[in-house]
Parts: sequence; C-alpha cells; structure tokens
Amino acid sequence: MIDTIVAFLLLFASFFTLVAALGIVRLPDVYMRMHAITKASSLATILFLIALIIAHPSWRVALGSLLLIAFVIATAPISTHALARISVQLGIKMTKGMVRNELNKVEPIETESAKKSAEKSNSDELSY
Amino acid sequence: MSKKRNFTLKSLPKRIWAFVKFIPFYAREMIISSSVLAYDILRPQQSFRHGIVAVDLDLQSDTAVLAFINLVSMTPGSLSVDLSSDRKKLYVHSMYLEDPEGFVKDLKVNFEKRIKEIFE
Amino acid sequence: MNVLIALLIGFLYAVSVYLLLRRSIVKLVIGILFLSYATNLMLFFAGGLTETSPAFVMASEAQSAVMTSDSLPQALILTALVIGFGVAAFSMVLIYRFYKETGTVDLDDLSDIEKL
Amino acid sequence: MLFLPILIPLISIILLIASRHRLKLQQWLSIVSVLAQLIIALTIFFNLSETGHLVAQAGSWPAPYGITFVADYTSAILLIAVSLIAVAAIIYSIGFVDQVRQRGGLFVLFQGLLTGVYGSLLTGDIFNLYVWFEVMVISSFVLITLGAEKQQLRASVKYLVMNLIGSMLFVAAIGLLYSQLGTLNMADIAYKLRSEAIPPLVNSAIMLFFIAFGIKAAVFPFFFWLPASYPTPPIAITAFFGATLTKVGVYVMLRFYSLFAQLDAPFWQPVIFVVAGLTMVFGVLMAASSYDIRKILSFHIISQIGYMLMGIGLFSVIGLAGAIFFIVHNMFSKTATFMAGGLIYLYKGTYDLKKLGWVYKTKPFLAFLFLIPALSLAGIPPTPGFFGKFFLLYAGFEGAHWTITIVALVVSILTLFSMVKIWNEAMWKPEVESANLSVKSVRPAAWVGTVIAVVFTLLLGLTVGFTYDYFAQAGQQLIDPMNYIKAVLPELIAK
Amino acid sequence: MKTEILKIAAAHLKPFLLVLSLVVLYRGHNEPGGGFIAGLMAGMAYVIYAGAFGVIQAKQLLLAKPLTFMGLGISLSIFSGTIGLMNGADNFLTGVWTSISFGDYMLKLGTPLLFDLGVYFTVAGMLVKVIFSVMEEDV
Amino acid sequence: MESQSVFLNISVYVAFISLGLAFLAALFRLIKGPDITDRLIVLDLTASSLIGLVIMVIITSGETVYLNVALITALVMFMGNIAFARYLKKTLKR
Amino acid sequence: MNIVLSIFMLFGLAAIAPFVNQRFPKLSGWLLSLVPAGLFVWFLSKIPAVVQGVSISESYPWLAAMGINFSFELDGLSLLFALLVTGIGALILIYAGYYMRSYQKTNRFFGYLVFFMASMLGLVTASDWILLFMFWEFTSVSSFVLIGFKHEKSAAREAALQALLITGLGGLALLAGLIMMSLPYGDFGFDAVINTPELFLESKLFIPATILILIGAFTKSAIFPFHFWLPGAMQAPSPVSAFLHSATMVKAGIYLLARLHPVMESQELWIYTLSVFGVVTMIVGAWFALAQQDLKKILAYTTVSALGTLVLLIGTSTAYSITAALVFLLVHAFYKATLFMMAGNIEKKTGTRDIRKLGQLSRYMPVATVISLLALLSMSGIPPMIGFIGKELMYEAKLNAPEAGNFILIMGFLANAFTVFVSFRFAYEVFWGKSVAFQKPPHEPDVSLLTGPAVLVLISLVLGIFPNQVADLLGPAFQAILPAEQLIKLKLWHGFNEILLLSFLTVLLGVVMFAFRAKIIQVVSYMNLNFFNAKLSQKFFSGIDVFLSLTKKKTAVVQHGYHRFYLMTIFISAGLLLLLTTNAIDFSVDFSWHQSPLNYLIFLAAIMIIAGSVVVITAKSRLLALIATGFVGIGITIIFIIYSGVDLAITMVMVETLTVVIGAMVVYYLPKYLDYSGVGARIRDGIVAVFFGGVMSYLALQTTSPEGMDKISAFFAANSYTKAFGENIVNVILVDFRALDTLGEIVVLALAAIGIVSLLKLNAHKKSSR
Ligand code: NA
Ligand code: NA
Repeated sequence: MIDTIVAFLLLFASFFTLVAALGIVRLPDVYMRMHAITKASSLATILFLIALIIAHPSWRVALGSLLLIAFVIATAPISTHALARISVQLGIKMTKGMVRNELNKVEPIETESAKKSAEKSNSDELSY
Repeated sequence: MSKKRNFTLKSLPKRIWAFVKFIPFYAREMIISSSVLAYDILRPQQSFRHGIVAVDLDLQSDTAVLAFINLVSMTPGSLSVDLSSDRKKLYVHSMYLEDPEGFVKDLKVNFEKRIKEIFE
Repeated sequence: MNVLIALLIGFLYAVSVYLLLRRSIVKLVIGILFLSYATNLMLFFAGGLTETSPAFVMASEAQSAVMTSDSLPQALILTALVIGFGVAAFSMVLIYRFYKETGTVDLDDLSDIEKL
Repeated sequence: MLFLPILIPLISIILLIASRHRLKLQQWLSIVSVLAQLIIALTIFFNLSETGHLVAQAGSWPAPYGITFVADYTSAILLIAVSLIAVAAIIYSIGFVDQVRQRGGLFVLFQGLLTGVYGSLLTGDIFNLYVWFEVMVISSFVLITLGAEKQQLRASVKYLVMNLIGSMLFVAAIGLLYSQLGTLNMADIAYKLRSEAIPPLVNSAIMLFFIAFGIKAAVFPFFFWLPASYPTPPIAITAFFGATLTKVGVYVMLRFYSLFAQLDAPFWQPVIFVVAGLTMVFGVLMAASSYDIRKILSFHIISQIGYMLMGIGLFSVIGLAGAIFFIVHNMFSKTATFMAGGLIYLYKGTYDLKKLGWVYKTKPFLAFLFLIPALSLAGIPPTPGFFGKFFLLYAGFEGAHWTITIVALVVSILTLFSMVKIWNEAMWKPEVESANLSVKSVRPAAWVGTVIAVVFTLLLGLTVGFTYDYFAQAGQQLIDPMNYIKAVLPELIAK
Repeated sequence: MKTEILKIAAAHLKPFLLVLSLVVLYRGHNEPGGGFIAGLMAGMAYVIYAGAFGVIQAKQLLLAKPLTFMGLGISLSIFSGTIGLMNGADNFLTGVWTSISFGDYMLKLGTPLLFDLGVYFTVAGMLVKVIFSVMEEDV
Repeated sequence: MESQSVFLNISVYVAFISLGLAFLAALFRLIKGPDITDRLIVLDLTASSLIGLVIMVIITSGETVYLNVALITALVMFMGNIAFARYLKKTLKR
Repeated sequence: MNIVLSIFMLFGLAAIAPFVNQRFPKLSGWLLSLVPAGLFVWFLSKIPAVVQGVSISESYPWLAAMGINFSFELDGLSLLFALLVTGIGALILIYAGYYMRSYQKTNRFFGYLVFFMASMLGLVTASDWILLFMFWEFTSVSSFVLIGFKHEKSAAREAALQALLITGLGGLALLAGLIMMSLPYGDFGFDAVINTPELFLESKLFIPATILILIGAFTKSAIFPFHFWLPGAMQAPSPVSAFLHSATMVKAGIYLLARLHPVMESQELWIYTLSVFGVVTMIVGAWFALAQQDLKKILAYTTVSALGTLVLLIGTSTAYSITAALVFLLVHAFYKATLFMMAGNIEKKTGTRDIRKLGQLSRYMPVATVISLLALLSMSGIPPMIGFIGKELMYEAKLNAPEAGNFILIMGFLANAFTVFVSFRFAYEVFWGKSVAFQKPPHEPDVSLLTGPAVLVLISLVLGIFPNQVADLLGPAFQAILPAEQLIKLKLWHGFNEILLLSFLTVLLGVVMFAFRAKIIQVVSYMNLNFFNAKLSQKFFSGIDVFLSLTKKKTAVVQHGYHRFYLMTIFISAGLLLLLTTNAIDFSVDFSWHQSPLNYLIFLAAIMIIAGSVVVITAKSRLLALIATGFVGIGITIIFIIYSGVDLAITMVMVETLTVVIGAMVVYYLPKYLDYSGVGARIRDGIVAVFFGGVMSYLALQTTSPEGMDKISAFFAANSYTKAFGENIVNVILVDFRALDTLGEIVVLALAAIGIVSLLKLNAHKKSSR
C-alpha cells in the first residue's frame, strides 16, 4: 500500500518535473519560463519530499522534509522575482501577445546617497 | 523599516484557524497552477496574452506582504515581479491577461483577504 | 563504471589543460577550477568507490564492525575543497585587480616580464 | 613541543591581527615571535633522541592514524636555519618595506609563511604536508601581490597558476599513493614499501609528487614562474621567499627520496641527475645573461636548486650532508645577497646593472656586505658556499658520477662570472650620469637585517668543523630511514 | 540591490539561517554538517542580507568585524587544541570530553566541538569579509 | 527498501529518468539562452532537479543523511540567484 | 710564535692597515712593513732547524671528519717561499707607502695588499690541500680587487674580471683535482699523498686529477695558453705588479708543482706536460716581450717566459734542473720585483710607461739608473749578478735533460737571447736613447721608492758573488722537491766550458739583435700582427660576449615570457615523466558493472560534465562559462552523492556556488571575451590537453587498490564513536583525528581573506607617491 502511494507520488513528481523541464524548453519568453520553474518545479520537489516522508517515516525525515518544503515554498518566488525584475530592468522583451507592462517606467534604479556612503566606506583607512 | 503590526493575543486562535484553512487552499492553488501550466506547455500551438500589471496592496506588515507575494507566484499564471519602495504596489506578471482589471481584482479578493486574515 | 569515471577524470584534466592554455585570464581561472574538479575526483576515485553507504557509525552499532565508504578520502577532499575555495576566491579577486591595474586580460601581454 | 613551531606563528598571527592598527607593536611582536621560534627550534634540535628523532602525535592518536610530527636532524637543522633567516628577514623588512605594505598585513603573512614552512618541515604525513604547503603558498600569493603594483600583479599570475598546478598534482599524487597503500603516514608508507611488494603505481605517484615539488622548487623544466615572479615584490619578500619556498620544495624531495624513491634508485637516480644538471645549467646561463640584480639572484636560485638535487641523487652520506648544507648555505647566502642588493636599491634607486655604479666607492661597507655572501655563492672558501660545493663534488667523485659532477664544476665558474658581473657593474663602474634615480630613505633596521644575514653566512662557513657532524648524521639518517620508521611506528615495528 | 521584496525576504531569512547554521554546527559531529558548512551558512545569511540591503547596512548588523571573527575562530581552534596539553606536553589537539546528563539524554561536550566552533567563526568571518570586500568595490 | 513492488520500481526509474531529462532541459536552455536571465533560471531548475535527485537517492537507499544535501542545495541556490541578480544589476549601471 | 700566528698577524694587519694608513698617511708603508719584516726575521731564524731536517708543523682541527685540518708545515720549500713573501712583502709595503700617495682611497689598498700577503703566506705554509686551496682562492680574490683598483677605468675592471675568471677556472679545476687525488686517502693532508703516492698513482682518477691540478697550476702561473691574463693584470698599480704578478702569486702554481713533484716525478704524463707547456710558454713569453712598448708589459711577458722556464725546469726533474729552478725562482723574484718597482717609479716621475716616450733618464735619476741596470744585468744573466748563476744552471739542466735536450736547449737559448735583447732595449731606450721633452723634468725617486729595489738588487749582487749563502736555504727546498737527489753546488765561476760559451753566445746574440733593434721590432711586430695575432685576451672577452648573446638568445627561447607555452611545457613534460614511470604497469581494466538504478546516474553526471565542459570551452560569454562551470560542478556533486560523499556533496555545492558567485561578481568588471587563438593553436592545445588528460586517465585506471589492503580509515570507522564520540566519521576526522589539517585549512582561509582585502584595498604605489 505504502509502496503504491509512494509510487504514485513519484510519478506525479516526475510528471511535474517533466513539465518544468519541457516548460523551460518550450515556453516562448523568459518570464513564462520562470512560471514553469516557480510552480512546477517547486511542486515536484514537494511531491518528492512527501513521497520520502511516506517511504521512510521517521521524525528526522519528516522534520527535515517539512523544513525543506517550507524553504522551497518560501524562497522559490523570491528568487524568480529577483530574476524577473532584473529581466525587466535589463529590458528583456516579452514575446508577442503582451497586453500591457506597467513596470517599465517606474522605480529609479539607485539612489545617490547609497553611492556616496559606499565610496566613503571604500576609502576607509583600512589595513587588511 | 518593518511596520508596526497590530498583533494581539486575542486574535491568535482566529489567525491559526485561518492559516489551517489556508494550507489546503494553497496546495490546491499550486496543483492547479502547475496543471494549467502543464496543459499550456504540452499543447502544440502556444499563444498567450501576457504582461505586467500593478496591484495596489492594503497589507500592513512585511510578513503579510511577503506571504502575498509568495502566494501570487504560486497561483496559476501569475508571478510577482517587483514591489514599489513604499510597499504599496506589487507588479505581477501574468500569462493569461485577457482581462487585466479582472485579474487584479481577483488577486485582491481571493488572496489578499486570506492573507489579511492570517497576518492582520 | 570505474572506466567511465577514470575517463571523466582524464576528460576534466584535458578540459582544464585546454582552458589553462588559453590567452584569456578568465579562462585561466576557470581552468584552475576544472583542475581542482579533476583532482578532487581523482582523489575520490582513488580512495575507492562505495555506493550509498555514507561514512557514519550509529551509536547503536558502534561496537560492531561497520561497513561504510572510505571516510578518509572524503575528509581529505573536504580539506582540499575548502583550501581550493580560499585560493579560488583569491585568484578571482586577483584577476580583477590585475585587469584594473594592467588594463588587459590577454596573458600574452605579460611576456615582457622576463625580458633580461 | 614539536607543535610549538607552528603554534607560535599561529598565535602571532592572532595577536598581529588584533594589533593591526599599531604598527610598532606589530613589528616588535614579529621580532619576539621569530626569536621564540628560534629558541624552540634550538630546543628541538638539542632534544633529539639517541637515534636523532623526536616524534609527536597530534591529538594523541597513534601513528599511522593520527598526524605525526617528526623531527630528525634534517628537519631540525632546517628549522633552525629558517628561524634564523626569519629573524634577519623580519628586521630587514621593518627597515625596507614601505609602511603601506607593513600595515597591509606583511607581518601576518610572514608568520603565515613561517607556519607553513615549519609545518612542512616537521610533518610526517603526506596530506598534512599538502596543507602546510598550501598555508605557505597562499601566504606567498598574498605576499607577492601585497601592494598590488602593476608589475607585481603581472608577475603574480604566472606564480599563482604554476603553484596551483603544483598543488593539484600533489593532491592527485596523494590519491594515487593512498589507493595503493591505504595510508598517509610517511613512515608507514616507507614501511609498507619495504615490507611488501611495491605496487607498480607507486612510482607514478612519486613522480607526481616530484613534479609537484619540482614546480615549487623551480626545477627544470618547471622553473619558469620563478624568474617572472621573484623580482617583483619588495626585495625583502623576495629574499625570504628565496630562503624558504623553493628550499622546502627541495627538502620534501629529499625526504621523499629517502623514504620512498631510493627503493627504486636505478630508476630515480638518472632522472634526478638529468633534472639536476639541466636545472643548474639553465639557471646559471640565464643568470649570466641578465642585467638586473634581482633577476640574476633569482636565476641563481634555480641554478642552485640543481646542486641540491644533485646531492639527493648522489645519495651518499656526504652527498646528502652536502645537499642539506647547501640548502642552509643558500638560505643564508642568498638572503644576504638579496638584502644587500635591496640596500643598493635604496641608495641608488634601481636594480639595473646598466644604470648602477660607484657603490664600492660611495658605500664601501655595503659593497663589503654584498661581497661576503657573493663570495659564498661563488664558492670561495671558507664561506659556506665552498663547503656546500665541496661536499657535493666530493660525493660526486666518490660515487663516480662524472657527468653531473663536471656539470656542477662548470656551472660554478659561470656562477662566479655572474657574481663578478654584479660587482663590476654595480660596485666598480662609475655612476651612470644619465640615470635619473630616486633615492629612497634607508631605515637602520634594513642595515641591521643585512648585517645579521651576512654574519650568519660567515658563521655557517666558519663553524663547519663543528656543525658538519650534524649534517653528516642527517645524511646518515636519510640513507637508512629505518630508525625514522621505528621512531614513528614503535608498536608496528615491534610486532 | 534594492528590491523591496528581497529586503523583506532577507530580513526574515537571516535569523532562520543563523539558527539553522548553529544547528548544523552542533549536529556536525553526528550528522552531515560541521563548522565549515555551518560557517558558510551563517556567512550566507549575511551575504543575502547584504544583497538585499547593501553592504553598509549588513555591516552594521555584524556584532564585530569579520576579521575579529576570523581571529576569534583561529584562537578558539588553537585554544581547544591546547586544553589537551594539561595531560601532557605533546597532547596538542587531544580531545578532552565531558558529559552533562539531562536524565536519559547525555550531552557530550568535548574540545573537538570547540574546535569546530572555531572553524565556524573563521569560515563565517572569511566569507563575509571576502564577499563584502568584493561588493564594496562597487555598490 | 528490501522488497519493492514492481510498480514502485518502475516509478523510481521514471523519476530518475525525468530528473535526468530536467537536467538536460536545463542544459539546453543554458546553451540556447538567449538572454542572461534565461541562463540563470537554469540554475534554479538544476537546483530543484538536484534536490529531487537527492531525495530519490534517499528513497532508494534509505540513507536519510542525504537530506542535508537537499536542504543546503536549496539554500545555496537561493543565495546564488540573489547574487547573480545583483551581478546583473551592476551590468545595468554600466 | 708559530706559523698560524704569523699568518693571523698578517690578516690582523690587513684589517687594521686601512686605519693605519688613514692615521699615518706618510709613514704607513714603513709602519706596516714592520710586521712582515719581523716575520721575515722569524722565518730566517727557522733556517737552522729546517736545515737539520726538524719539521716545524702545526695542526688544528677544521673539518676533521673529512680529513681536513688547519695544518701547516715549514719545510725547506715553504720556508723559501715564506721568506720571499715576507721579505719582498716588507719592501713592497715600504715602496707602496710612498707610491700610492697620489692615488685615492688608498686605505683599502693597503688592506688588500696585506691580505694578499697573509694569504700567500698561508698558501706556502699550508700542509693540507683544502687549506692550500682556500689561500689559493684568497690570492685570486685579492689579485682581483688589486687589479681592479683603478675601477673607474673599464680596462681595469675587464682585466680584473679576466684574471679572476682564469684563475677561478683554474681554482675549480684544482679543487676537483685535489679532491680526486685525496679520495683514496680520505684525508687532505699533504702527508697522505706524499708518503704513499702509490694509492693515488694507481687509482683510476690519476689522469683526470693530474690534468685538473695542472690546469690549476698553469692558470695561476700564467702558463700558455692561460698566460694572457698576466699582461692584462698590469692594470694594477705597480706595487701590485711587483709583488703579486712577478714575485709571489704567479709563483703559487710553481710552488704547487714543486710540492707535488715528489709524487709525480716518475709519471710521464707529468714530465711531458710540464716540459712541453714550459717550453712553449718560455718561448712565447720571450717572443712577445720583444716588441712591446709598455715597460710593464715588457716585464709581464718576460715574467711569462720565466714562469715557463720554471715549469720546464721542474718538469725536467734532474738535480741540475731543480737546482736551477730554485735559483732562478729567487733570481727572478729579485730582479723582476725590482724592475716592476722601477717601472712604477719611472711612470710616477715621467707620467708614462711607453718606452717610445722615454729616454735619457740617466741624466735625471742616476741612482735609479744604477739600480735598474743591475737588475737588468741579472735578468740578462750577466755576471756578477746571481742571474748569471741562474742561467748557467739552466743551461746545465737543459744540456742534461733526459729527453729532447737539444730542442729544449735551442729554445732556452733563444728565449734567453730574447731576454737579453729586451733588457738591453729597456736599459738603452729608457736611460739613454733619444732625448725626450718632459713636461716637467723628472727627478730622482724618493728614498721610500728606492729602498725596496735597492735592497733587492743588492741581494742579487751579493748572492751572485757569494752564492753558497743561499745553499743552506735551497738545500732543504730541494729535498722537498726531489728527495732522491742533492742540490748542485752553486758557483759564479765554472771555468771555461760549453756552458760559459752558451752564456756568452746568448749575450752576443742579444747584443747583435739589439744592434738591429729597429728592424727586429719591425719584423716582430709585423709577424705578431700577421701570424701570431692570437690576441687571446680580446678573444676571451669576445668569447664572453658571444657566450652572453648566445645564452641570451637561448634564454629567450626558454624564458620567452609566454605563460601558456610555459604551461604547455609543464604539462607535456609532466605527462612524459609520468609515462616514464608507467612501463611497469599492465593495462588491465576493470570493466565490471553491476545493476542498480544509481549506476545510471553516472551517465547523467557524465553527460552534465561533458556538456557543461563543452559549453565552457565554446562559450562566448564569461558569465555563461561560469554558470556552465557550476553545472559541471553539480555533475561532480552527483558522483559524490552516488558514492556516499554526503558532507562532500554539501560542501561541493556550497563551495561551487560561492566560487561561481564570486567569479561573477569579479568577472563583471573584466572586458568581454575576445577570440585570441586561431584554429591551429586550438588544435595544438587540444592535443596537449588530450595527451595530459589521457595520462591522468590512465593513472586513474590503475588506482584499484590491492586485494585485502589495510587502510588506516578502518581505524577511524572503528573508533569514531567509541573514542571520539561522533557518528559522522568524516566530521570526526576533520575535527579530531586530523584536526591539524583543519587548523591549517582555516589558516589558509584567513590568509586568503586577508589577501583578498589587501588586493582590493591596498595600493602601495599610489600611497607612496602621494
Ligand atoms: Na614556491
Ligand atoms: Na637560493
């Protein structure tokens, strides 16, 4: 029974892994590929972890797996956000069919004060 | 930088309940979003109406904002791209932007409310 | 599969040598990284390969004879890896400063140092 | 006690980091530290056991499992030599090196280098040796780039890459050897090689080791990095490098030859001789055709490494004693010449022989300071250089190794030539008026350091009658490493 | 880089990573982990923070200068090694163990753990120092 | 796992194969690009594939200590992403 | 008082000589000469003992383990030379005290001169080969600094270099020869080889050792073909020429030959070599003296000739020849030192040494004229000077030569006649001849300048009349050289015999030649220019130049500066060296394969590694290359995961990512990739890469551990929990079993961090220029 559940979970996980893989190959622009990574890939990881918990039930595994699931959920959107944002800033074009882009014109990229304070710290009389 | 949270002991059970309710919702959203994605990826002819739209946020605490961002990214077709420096405006990329206004409204109604229940 | 890994080791050495022989200083540094890959793999391989039996002794079975993978090469590679990290970080910063001072990334521009 | 040579510099590093904003304190700390190192080195030397060994196990784990530190006459002698040279080098650096570099970590890196050198000299474990080598190498990387002047950076790239290749081959060699013998302890390896059939891969592993050490020691055909890099940092650093880095490479070759390679001497001896001869010849030819004091001296380092290798290849008591003596002599003499060269630079603003001149006329004492170690390098008795050469020639003729011995003879006349060249051009020639030289200020510590190094050089030569016994004992120990093995593995041998 | 999302994330992640790093450090003797890995994790917490808020802010968050951490780390490692010297002059780095028992659970404490703590500090300090220095080149 | 069902066995192979394909897909995107962020998301996919791979290794071998590898991979890749984003930010300023 | 003390007194004197000269610039010569004069007297007092055969010897341990000691012995030969060194030395110091006044920086001159004196005294009294060699080298070095005393002149520097290199070369040959000679004894004392020469004579090293020792002696004593450094050495101030380059140092080679003669006298190699080189040098020196115009060069070439004569006489090895050699040694020292000093005086007073610019000096400096004439008479072998006795003995020796006597006689006759011609020419052209307009009329040299010459000439005269006064001294010296025979009795007058006839004919020929001097000089100059234009000295320097430019070219080939070719050399040589070691290895490979899903992961890892590498190599963007590097790293991590390296995999992932991250941060500042290499270069590099990779693969294939091998890691597994209280063996190894490695490792990290900061923040150049 457990074997079967694990097997199914693995198959699902494999499926979403393939979805992510195919997505990164087939989807037309970088933004959409990020969707594939964020969603399918994270889901696959989570499914793998659940399969693990079921296959090898122990506190240690459960705790570790849950921690990992939490971490994946917490960080995957953050890193895609960072990449998506920089893609916009780099001016990487979206593919045809774009309806609107409200991000283009806002947000100056850096502030003068930060630059100045950075220079100050650079010129510190600093030995090694 | 972190805003004051109106955190009270009284509201704690309510929040926990909201959180518990949130988990299956989140799981469902994830599965749906991935499945939709799977469909889009597997179909031979791809065409999308996509773009980036701004969503005005009413969330107070950073944690809530973070959770919202997270949720948006995990739901079908949407991906958080950027947050304005006053943390009032979230820019979201969507793969299915047939109706941008409707999309924004959907986000606010469906997700922001739930997040608010948990964190505020 | 031993043959495969041995060939991989050779392949990594070859890639490393090829990269080290480039004129670009960036490739030189990447070549160093490859050299350390090849070397670590060599050390790992030479220590003997044991599948999925990590070098752990459980408290319960401490008294019995334990069969684990050879722990020593792993510890050695770890040390080498860490040292390699320090050196690699230094190398990277060095090429940065190098470029800043000399304005070139072409190693052939260095050939005048030894002019007698 | 055997761990003190690495502990003292390590603790000094911590103290130096803590006092990084107070230069004076750093200087004094460094001097005190190297003096303490010297005392420890002497203590170790005088506490060697009846068979001339001193063994300690890190973590009290028995050999061959834990890391062994071993001192025998060879390592103890070199320990003393290095700490002596460190005293001179640190004092010299205080006077010679600019404040920016002194504040920028010079002293920490010196101590780091010393840690690595002492560790390499004492360890009896091949992987631990790699670690100390790396400590040494990273310190030298930083020292060679310290100050980040254009020339330094240009030179450091070659230095870095060659040394890294050496390190990597070193690790690969450890892997090969471990796969065949299952141990890392040098004595254990030596014992296994002597008690069992030698696996065929062992020679390949040793060759990899020798290639790695050969790169560090700047041996033919792996020496290219040295002339490119040594002349670029402040000469105080170069002097210290010349005295330590390459010598440790040779020391390790000596050790490995004694413990491992001598078992297949018919294979190794010719290899060593060919390499030694070519190293001598190439080094000296390049020195002869060079016109920069630092370059001439750097090329000489290469050439003289060849002599040390020759001693290894000869592998007789006198030959090995000669090799060790040559190492020590070269540490002192070469450092002293570098230091005197540095003083010339401070007064004249250049190392270029074509621009230099008149030192003999205007700074006779400096000329004299240069002369003594230069005579030593040229091999004039009773300087140590003569005895080093003498031992090697004696052992060469004794062992009927004609070719290498004759090469050594011919090379030494060329060495004399290049020394005279420096003398004629820098000391005797009238000042070249067109050379517009900026004269830097000379702090007295630079003089003191030079004088110390010169005095060490002289003393080494003058006391050879008293010290030779120890060198001979060192040679004897290397020829028959059974006592070494017994000292490290008492239980194993008892079985 | 100043993304608000990242700032929020980094602020939330940092304490989590630091605690996690301590766990990894402590467990290192029995499970994968140990001073080096834990040290890198702790360092990364600050690296991520600096990535979000900038080096200057991240620096202000440090309890002491990275170099001090490195010095402290090496000192700790050496010190842990010298404890063994009480039992003999050549017992450098010899493990000295003691155990505290909480009922059934025995907490084993020994100098190797102290040694690992030294590694932890050194590595963390090193990583922070290096990455911050590189970042400072051009904020 | 001592006695695995055939189904589980097959699904294990399927999982390994799909993970392998994911790596290859990542490789494809790495080579193809075209933009720099395309190449960076490859790191993400590689990381999650590696995590999946590690979990599969645990499932098949029962060596739970490998879980740490997965955890750290996740952490490190996250940091890597942020650092790269920062790097790209700098190219913007040029 | 003993020998060592006497030598040390002189070394001590050398150390204080500069200060003495500084304090008493007018009196320094006289003051300094007191010590050698005193030593001279002390050595004189040893004559009786030496005559009686009492050996005066001292020995102190030096490198006793190798049979090397501070051993000194005063036998007849040593005493003879010691007297020459101290006696002439004292006179030279007196002379130099005045002579050097016109020079600058004379303080160190006196130091060097006395240092040389001490060295020379050591050389002739040492009875240990290595000790002798040490003093031998000392004399070379002091000769170097003295020849180069006027170092602002490039000619002086070159001459010094030339002399040092020639004598240094000889020194090395000598050292090698001495080592070879002493090898059978394991002892470097004279006694060993002199008492039991068979051991050496029968050793297979005899021939090379002899040749090497001869090279040493010949270079020092300016024997053909090494003679050319001596005329060059005339760059030295005259006291130096008088002392080192006529009376003492150049005799060191002769001393050595004499020393070894008892060992070698029966050896044909020795006899023939000495005879042949002696004859050639004798005639070559005399010939080249004929047409010289520089007084000191004339004297230098006659010195070469005299040195050749001495070698010939020793090589002839009869009672006559050795007696002749000893007498001629003295004779030559006396007259040649005198003449050099006079040449110096003349130069000092007239400002030139060119014989064509001199003349009529007898009008200005009669005393000097007399002294010079007497010395020239001695040189010409005309009675009553002792030179006559010397020449008589020479002829006698040549007549009695065991082989080729007639040839040697004719050559000796010619050489002597040439010497007579040169002496007459010297005397005539300088003291009479045409009158020259001097800028300022020269006058008689000062007393200090004449004391030395006068004393020496006087001795020459007295000994010529009462030759047997020296027999006491020469007898023991003779015994040291040729123990089997007796010194021939010395007489000024042998009656009318063939030898007297020869002497007469010699002078006659010299006089006849003098009569046709203009023609002869013309002919000789012409021949020198067209037939004997060897110009060895020039050839020596052009040889050095050729050598230097050649090495420079060769060096440029080797040390070409191109980093990647260095690396190529390294990899090719490393690969070849490794191949050298593989002949014992048989190529048997374990192709075994066992079924497990994990095994297939190897292929995945392999694909990732290979594909990633291809991307790295072909990448046009630096960042792509870096990311692909990380990709390869993950491939390797997978291998670690499959084969149980848990901590390894974790660390690898972390380190890998951090490295790539740091790389990206840094690479950003660097310019974009450029295509530097052409297809040819790529193919060539590819071949090198495949070669080295192949060798490493091959080695990796051989690493299968022997069956049943004990590994030390078994100990770690067994004790990790029980003794070190840890379940993670790898970690226990890192923090306990091999904590020392880890300590080193964190030191590396700390130093790397310091280095990185210093690279980024330090700029010595900018700060110092500020
Ligand atoms: Na080196
Ligand atoms: Na040297």
